[in-house]
Amino acid sequence: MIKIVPAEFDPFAEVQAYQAQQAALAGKYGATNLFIGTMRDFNAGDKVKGMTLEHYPGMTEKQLERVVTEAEQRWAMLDSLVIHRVGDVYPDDVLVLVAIWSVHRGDAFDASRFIMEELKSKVPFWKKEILVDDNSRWVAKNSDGYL
Amino acid sequence: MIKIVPAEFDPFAEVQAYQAQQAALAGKYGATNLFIGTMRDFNAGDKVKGMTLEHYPGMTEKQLERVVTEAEQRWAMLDSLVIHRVGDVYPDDVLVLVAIWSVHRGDAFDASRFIMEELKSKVPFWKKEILVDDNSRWVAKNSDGYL
Amino acid sequence: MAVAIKIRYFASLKESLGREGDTLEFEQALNVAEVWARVVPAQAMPENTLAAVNMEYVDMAHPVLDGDELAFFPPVTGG
Amino acid sequence: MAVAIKIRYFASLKESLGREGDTLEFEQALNVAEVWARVVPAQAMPENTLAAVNMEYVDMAHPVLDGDELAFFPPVTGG
Repeated sequence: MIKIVPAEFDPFAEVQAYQAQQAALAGKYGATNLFIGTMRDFNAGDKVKGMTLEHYPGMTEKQLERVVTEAEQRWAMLDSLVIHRVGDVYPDDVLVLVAIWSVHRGDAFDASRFIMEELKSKVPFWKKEILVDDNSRWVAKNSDGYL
Repeated sequence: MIKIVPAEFDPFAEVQAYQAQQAALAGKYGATNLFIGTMRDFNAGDKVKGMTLEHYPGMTEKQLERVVTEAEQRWAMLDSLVIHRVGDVYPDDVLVLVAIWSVHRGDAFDASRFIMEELKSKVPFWKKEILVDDNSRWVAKNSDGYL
Repeated sequence: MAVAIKIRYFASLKESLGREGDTLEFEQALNVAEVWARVVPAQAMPENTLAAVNMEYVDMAHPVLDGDELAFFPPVTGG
Repeated sequence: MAVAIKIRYFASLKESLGREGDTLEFEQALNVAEVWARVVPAQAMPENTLAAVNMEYVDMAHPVLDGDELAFFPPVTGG
């Protein structure tokens, strides 16, 4: 399942609730990997007090679906849950959750990482940071998560 | 923190509680990775109804500490929580949790996977499976999580 | 035969252009780069600009057809 | 001078030997493999057996000293 949410969310509660609803998963998954991206109070050497996450409604969902489908084709995933926050966010807010259920651990690790890298490089979201002096700036580019 | 626990535990509640206590983490971590290993109701083609997890008290903790310290030396980790279950377990019970907090995602992914592989190959735990016909068997060897 | 398309801008591009989008009607066939030259004639397309037609990534030579939604935006920075 | 050590067995090894451990006193220096031969004389050490002295992994040629805790166990299968 893919969700774009405009308000704060608790990634642990989301995963618990989702998992509890998937009766078909019970007893079948040996591995679950959760990646959670959280807003820091600093970036590129500056203190950051807030951020606005813009997206392209329609295209964002379409591209996220494509990324998850590609992961499903490459790894033996039983299920997945991807949630991304949009709108105004503050330090310590969760920005993204990627959860994967699989029989074996290698698939959960690989698929989580693949989805995060694809999301960061191809899915239309843009971050504008508000610094403590109230100046704001667009984040220019995401770094490569393998470096 | 490392814990060996003889009773069922909720990995999400554990991570939430641990994270809430680590005041120094707030605003500093951008990435959290949780790997959760859960007991399946099948293995090697057979239905499994339960399992006993044996360990070597003292050595198990010592070797787990060594693994986490080695991960800390190799990656920029802010914090970690590793919990492993021992004793009698049943399908859907959580067997292991590895949670890593870091500034950037690459470190959280790499350190989680490293700790899981080291734990599976070097930390003294042994699984004895109880099949549905009440026969039991020791698991001979863990598979490589990269394959 | 006239072709009508909708153009959208996002993030820093939207801010620097001061608008969320444009509409354009034209007669002869145009590709993505040519549409930019028509709707933003005063400014060269910033390096690294990405383009999507109907919410799928395309390159700058991709032809634009009647009814298309063409979007221009900077590198994505989600996650 | 007599040397006294404690030997522990785990998992399938404990089950097949039918005991959790042994104690051994000896005069001349022994290594890990030689201790096995003394305490389990009827059975060759199973392939893949691991050994630890004082909770650190050692190889079979590792010398065993007075007061050591020596453990034998099969490949680990946790996680």
